[in-house]
Amino acid sequence: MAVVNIDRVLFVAAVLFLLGLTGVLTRKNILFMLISIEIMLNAAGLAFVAAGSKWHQPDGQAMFLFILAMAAAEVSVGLALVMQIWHQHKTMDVEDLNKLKDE
Amino acid sequence: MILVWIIGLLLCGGILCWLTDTWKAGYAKWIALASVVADGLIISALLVHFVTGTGPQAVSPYPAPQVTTPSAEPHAASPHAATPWLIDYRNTWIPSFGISLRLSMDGLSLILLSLTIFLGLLAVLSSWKEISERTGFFYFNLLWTLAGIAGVFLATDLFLFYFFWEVMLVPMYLLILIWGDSNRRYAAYKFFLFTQAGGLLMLLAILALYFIHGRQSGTYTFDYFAILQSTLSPTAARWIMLGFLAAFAVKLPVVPLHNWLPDAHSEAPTAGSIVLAGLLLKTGAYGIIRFVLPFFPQASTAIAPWAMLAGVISIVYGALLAFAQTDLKRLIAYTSVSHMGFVLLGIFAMQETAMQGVVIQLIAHGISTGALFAIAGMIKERLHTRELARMGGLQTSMPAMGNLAMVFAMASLGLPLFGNFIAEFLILLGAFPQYATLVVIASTALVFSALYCLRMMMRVFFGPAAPPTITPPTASAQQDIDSREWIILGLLCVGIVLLGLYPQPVMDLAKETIQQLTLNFRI
Amino acid sequence: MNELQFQALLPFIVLAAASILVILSIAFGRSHTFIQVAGFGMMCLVVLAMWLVRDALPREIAPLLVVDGLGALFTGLIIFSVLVIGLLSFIYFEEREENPKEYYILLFLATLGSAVLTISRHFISLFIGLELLSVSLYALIAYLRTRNNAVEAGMKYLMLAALSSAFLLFGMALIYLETGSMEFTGIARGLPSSGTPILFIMGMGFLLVAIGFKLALAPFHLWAADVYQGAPSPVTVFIATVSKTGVFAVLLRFAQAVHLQQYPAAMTIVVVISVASMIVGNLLALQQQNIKRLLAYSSIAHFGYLLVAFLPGDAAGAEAGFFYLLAYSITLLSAFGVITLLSTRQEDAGDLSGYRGLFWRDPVMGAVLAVALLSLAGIPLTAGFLGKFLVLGAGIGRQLWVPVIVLVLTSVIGLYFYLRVISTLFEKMPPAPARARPLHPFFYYATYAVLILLMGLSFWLGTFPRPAIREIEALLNIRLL
Amino acid sequence: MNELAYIPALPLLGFLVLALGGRRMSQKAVAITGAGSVCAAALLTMVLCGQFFGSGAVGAAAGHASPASVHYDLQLGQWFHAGALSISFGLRVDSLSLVFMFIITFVGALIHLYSTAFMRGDRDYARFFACMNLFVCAMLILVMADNLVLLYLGWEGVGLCSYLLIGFWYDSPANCLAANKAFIITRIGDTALLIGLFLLFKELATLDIAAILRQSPGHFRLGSPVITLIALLFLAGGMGKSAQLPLQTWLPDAMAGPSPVSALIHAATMVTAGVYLIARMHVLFQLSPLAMTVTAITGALTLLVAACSAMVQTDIKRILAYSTISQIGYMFLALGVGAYGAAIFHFFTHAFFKALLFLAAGAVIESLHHEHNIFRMGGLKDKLPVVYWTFLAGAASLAALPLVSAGFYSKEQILWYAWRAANGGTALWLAALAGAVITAFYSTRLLLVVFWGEAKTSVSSRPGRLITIPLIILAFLSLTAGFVEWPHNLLPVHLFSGFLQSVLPAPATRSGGETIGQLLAVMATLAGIGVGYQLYHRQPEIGIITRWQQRPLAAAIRNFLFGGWGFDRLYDTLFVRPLVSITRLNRADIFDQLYVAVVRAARTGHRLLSASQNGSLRWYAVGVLMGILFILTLLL
Repeated sequence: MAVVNIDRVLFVAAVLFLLGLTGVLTRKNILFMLISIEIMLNAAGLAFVAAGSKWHQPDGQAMFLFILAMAAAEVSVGLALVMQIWHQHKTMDVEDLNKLKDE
Repeated sequence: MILVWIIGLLLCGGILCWLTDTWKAGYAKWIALASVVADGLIISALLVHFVTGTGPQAVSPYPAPQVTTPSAEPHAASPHAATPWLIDYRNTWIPSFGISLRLSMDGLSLILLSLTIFLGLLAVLSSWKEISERTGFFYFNLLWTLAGIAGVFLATDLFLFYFFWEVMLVPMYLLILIWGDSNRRYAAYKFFLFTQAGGLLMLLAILALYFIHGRQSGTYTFDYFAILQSTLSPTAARWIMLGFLAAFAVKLPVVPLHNWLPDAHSEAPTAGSIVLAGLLLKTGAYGIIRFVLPFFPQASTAIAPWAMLAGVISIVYGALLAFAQTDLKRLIAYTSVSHMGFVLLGIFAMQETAMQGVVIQLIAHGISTGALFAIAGMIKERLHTRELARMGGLQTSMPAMGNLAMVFAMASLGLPLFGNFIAEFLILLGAFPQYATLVVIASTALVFSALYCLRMMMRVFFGPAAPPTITPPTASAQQDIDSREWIILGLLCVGIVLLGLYPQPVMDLAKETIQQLTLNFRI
Repeated sequence: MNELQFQALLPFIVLAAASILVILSIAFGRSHTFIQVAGFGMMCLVVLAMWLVRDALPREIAPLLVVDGLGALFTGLIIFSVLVIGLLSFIYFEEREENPKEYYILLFLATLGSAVLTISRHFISLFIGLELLSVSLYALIAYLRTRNNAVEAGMKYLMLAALSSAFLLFGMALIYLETGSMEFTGIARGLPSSGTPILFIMGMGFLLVAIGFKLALAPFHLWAADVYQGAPSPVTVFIATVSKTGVFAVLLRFAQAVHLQQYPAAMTIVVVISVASMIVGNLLALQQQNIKRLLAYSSIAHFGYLLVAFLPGDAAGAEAGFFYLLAYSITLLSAFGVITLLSTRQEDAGDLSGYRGLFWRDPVMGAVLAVALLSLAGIPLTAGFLGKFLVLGAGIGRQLWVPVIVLVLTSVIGLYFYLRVISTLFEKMPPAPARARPLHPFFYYATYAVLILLMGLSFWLGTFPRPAIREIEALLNIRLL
Repeated sequence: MNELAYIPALPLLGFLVLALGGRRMSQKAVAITGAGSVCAAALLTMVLCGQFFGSGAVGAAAGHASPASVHYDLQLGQWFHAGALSISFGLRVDSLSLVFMFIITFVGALIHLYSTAFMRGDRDYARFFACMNLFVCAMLILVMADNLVLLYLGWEGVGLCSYLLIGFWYDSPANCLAANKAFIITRIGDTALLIGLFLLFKELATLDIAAILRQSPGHFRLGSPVITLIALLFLAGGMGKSAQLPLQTWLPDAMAGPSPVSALIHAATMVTAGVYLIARMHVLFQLSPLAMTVTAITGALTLLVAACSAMVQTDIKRILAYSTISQIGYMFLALGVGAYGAAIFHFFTHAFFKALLFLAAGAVIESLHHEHNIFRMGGLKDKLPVVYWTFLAGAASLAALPLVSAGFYSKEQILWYAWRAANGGTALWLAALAGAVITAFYSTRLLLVVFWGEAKTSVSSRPGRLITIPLIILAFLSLTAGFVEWPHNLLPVHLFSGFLQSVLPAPATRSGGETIGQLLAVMATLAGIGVGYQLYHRQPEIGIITRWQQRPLAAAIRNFLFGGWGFDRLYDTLFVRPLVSITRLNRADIFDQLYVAVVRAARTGHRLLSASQNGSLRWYAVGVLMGILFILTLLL
């Protein structure tokens, strides 16, 4: 297999990660926030893969699988909550979720 | 073992009070009285034994293989010389940290212990009628406070000392919080926060000492007598001493750390005020005598002038504020600030005569101020006020109380015949040779104390009675003190006069300790 | 995997089995009570298992897990907490007219996750444990969908937790990238002897971020109050005790493995975080009127204190840390127990005004809560005092003056709001609101009994800690070198 | 020699009985206990005197006995000892103490008898006698103490009693204020005395009087600053108690107390405690010429100032109060010039006639239903003959009427010493002389205005026998008491000085000019009397006074003198007002602000942080990010 330059991959991962982060910070819609978080997780996964290939170990890929699984679980719960929110507040805007705060 | 009994009795008594009260009201006070009296008997037995009896058989509490470090630390000297310790009890507690359950008693502790029980008894008596609701819990707190104080006077394991030091706070806090006066919450917070802040700093100091000693000797222990042997670098000594002083200065209290005192004293119920003024303040002084001076001779000699200055400031400042107060209990509270200033002055004079004076002052102040608070409480029961403006002319309606109040007022302005005079005289006399100026300033307090005491007497007992529009004349407002109050005040009166006419036994009891102490400070 | 290792893992397997058992019993339509009892039984089994395998320790289940004294200790604490929480949960959920059964699945899963954390010695196991914990927590927090903004709380926790785990993963990736190993010990080995590479440091930073988030340390504490308030009381106390215990355990193990204390940079971070947490937590709680939020803030501060014990990274530190956690858990359990008992169907008993004169209305609960608060404030006779004492000792032993001094000063501030609550308890009694007689007297009084037990335990630890400390020391010494 | 102990013990017993059981005893019983105890003490003292004379003190009078002073010692036991300090309850009686004891118990007994009638029907009859007894006890301790601490005990004790008795009728605030004033001003002096004690102890390491007197000549250089300081501090103590300039302001107000109190405490005994102290400690003063001079000057000034004020007072008791101050001034003058014997002699006579005057004044006031203003009296000569004649005797003695009055002998001696003693001088002498004139003048004025002229107020009651008998006894004594000591150029009778010489050295004198001095003194007295007679009796000339009253300057002077030279106002503005206002300002305790500030800071911190908990998820995310950036910056 062709040797990929680790740094580049890492760079890509970092870019992805930051993109996701900005997404989380900028979007108001809960769904999009969830998606951005997925992106971040995948970025991390990518980094793992890169690292694994750097050391010629399977661990990186293994970790990636775990990440996928976990992301799936997370999103499922997340979506359930989103539905609840939609039922109760009829909105997707996080800014409406501020019943809980200091007086 | 008997020492454990003394404390245990109070603790158990307290719990009993609480439990019995839940199903049979009215028993609590009797149980409280019983347990205090029982303690009183034990103590008086001890007193008889050690004062009149064969005299102190010294038990040497020092670790068997004596490490006499040939160091600049003088207190490593003569531990084998006639030790002042009368009783020593030790038992393991948390060996893994070198924490042992160790109680030792020397003359000083014995004196203060007897004071504790004496005032405790009067505190119980004086709240006999005053406390009508939740009596059980009240006496529980009262007895536990007493137990904590007794523990503080006996503990010779630093951890144990701190433990008791804190144990006496919470019940006291509750006493103020629950049975206090109108502004009780504020007062209770203030009291707790001030003392706790000081206490935590002391905890730091204790731990630091623990580790330093451990590093030196290899054995990590909180034992007082072991740590007494360790040598500190000057800087370390200074900081650690400041840690201890922080706690004790707050308790004493020293201006400007005194602000908790007026509020706490004036808001607390009578018993609370008596215990606060009579006993809690003493723990501060005791701490300095027992720990600060022996642990840090150099450091404390270095700080002595400043400490004495602080003492003098407290004396004058407290007196001036007392003069200005319009609230009877606040007035008395500020007099405590002034009187405890004398204690600080005397302690740091580091001189036998002055130190003897300090011991007397601790007791005398406990009695006289306690009595004044008791009287203030009786007045409050009758007139339902603490405001001087709403009193006056009480001598007509209650001459007996008036005369007794006069006695204690005179005592607290340092008239001869009363213990306070002996104390202040000895303190000033002892401190005079080195610190003439400070003493001269302090002596002005004699005039100031006359100012506030006479003002108090005039406003409360003399002059025309307050017009009924201000204080509605009730039936209770007219009656003179009853037999119970007679007992309380009478006992105090006898005590203070005895102390004034025949202080020698007390001084002899404290002698050993004090000489041991001043040994380190021979100039 | 030989059977010795299997033995060593037995408790955890039982724990896993517990949730499966619950699933099955739901499938067979068993009652809430049955599930409760079964769960209780399972937890007892776990304890039993731990007792049985105590000689098999320490065992390494390469490469993911290692079951040693530290793990056993923390797992024990976790199980203990869960036992109490399970009991609390029963009346809480039963009286909330929800369908409570699935709750236990999640509860036990979360517990498993936290337990796995305590024995993990590998990034993967760490990750699995952590996510097992978090994902079930998302659901647990939002479990009572319709009551006091549970969903909002759940959502907030989910978002932020996911965010933090993203950082965690990225950090792990970076470390892996640098060291070529995901085992804690391997990481230490994989490092170049001279100088620490930048990526590794960054990875460390990200890791700390995630840990800090889980432990709700400043500046990652913002979620805590809202989640504590929104979550059902039993879940809140679960977050406060169980999850944090697990995370702290893994932090401890990780630090010991990679000798974290050797990196001054990392240490400065920890110091800063702990100092910040103490200050922020105590100040935030200062005038808080909602007791759940107040406890949230106080927990921020308390984990700040805990870090002081973590800083030295020596045996004394670990010991102090564990004891502190123990005391803290006991205290919080009793406090939240009272809250649970006082909660009404409509909402949790959050507002302080509801506690006015509690001591006179219901002396037992009043006393329990008061003692709990005193213990949090670190007043002698209570476990909290000894915990604080040990922590201070650990700190001073290493001359960590800055955090120690801050600890002292902030705990004076802290004292203020604990006293505020206590004085509320002792206020003159208003006309007591008539409380509906308990639906399930047995569980109700069982809870009562447990609360009293906890109070007694707190006193016992505070006055005669000798046996406990001996045990802790013994267990902490059971480790692979 | 155990009777010694009983002398103070008896009044003490009386006090205890009255204090504990007084309110349940009948007035008769109270009177018997109160007066009886003191009378018994008086008898004991007489016995003691007898023994004393027997034991050859009089032999000393003839001059051939050894100067080693005759004295009785009695140790009642240890009081307390700490370190180097050791204090015992020790009594030591020598001729000096004996003189004082005699006056205290004897005059005290008479006054007690008087009071039994005078105070009859008072609500607090028992309390009165309790305090009186306590006073006698304390005063006896003061003069019998063999160490300074015990002396100080008595010293403060008498202060206490004076406070209690001035404020005896406590329901009027004025009385309480007067009492407080008296106590506090004397306390200032006491404090000085105490500091003196400390200093002395620092120097000599003992507070035993005999030891001090023995050691100090060896220990201190003549006129060394230390000894001067000590002497001045003692002097200050004396000033406070004996109402000398500048601490004299309390005595006139002290007249708020019942007349017997004024007679016993504020005329005969307590106010002379200062005299006793200085005489007792004369060795220290001898060592410090400066202190001596200061004492003399103080005395001279005081006697003038007070005498001038006495001239214009209208309240009968205030007149007597000022005259007391001035007479004690004479004693201080004598002490200052080293004529200790003369000072004590004057104290001796003064005790009789001033007590007499006060008691008589009390009788007058009583019978004119509490009228104090002399200008509303008058014409009592025939209505109260006994009071009049006794008062006449007293006044004559006060004015030092030559030869026939005791006052003459004592005062003449002082005048002469002031002029001729080694450290006396013309200035002092002239001052004393002027004082004599004024004294004579105001005594005449007092007598004439009160007893002559026509009646202005009707007499309500006549004094009973219990009141008149003490008056008569005292009157007799105040005429004859002087005969024990004659000017040596007239008669070689020196019983008194002989009696004292064993304790108090006679001053070195420059001989000559006795006769001149005596003549001048006599003339001074007669002049004063004459002027008084002119102004206040010869009816037409009474106009002079009124005409003076019109003159603004004269009026101003008169008011100035009337107000006691404005000392009260001065102190009020200098000390009292500032103190009060400062304390009022700081009533709320400035230091509280410190902690208020801390609390406020914490609250602010809480508010700021609490603002960050705004419930917005995105904000929280930003928070997390901030944290991360922060950490990374820390790392990199």
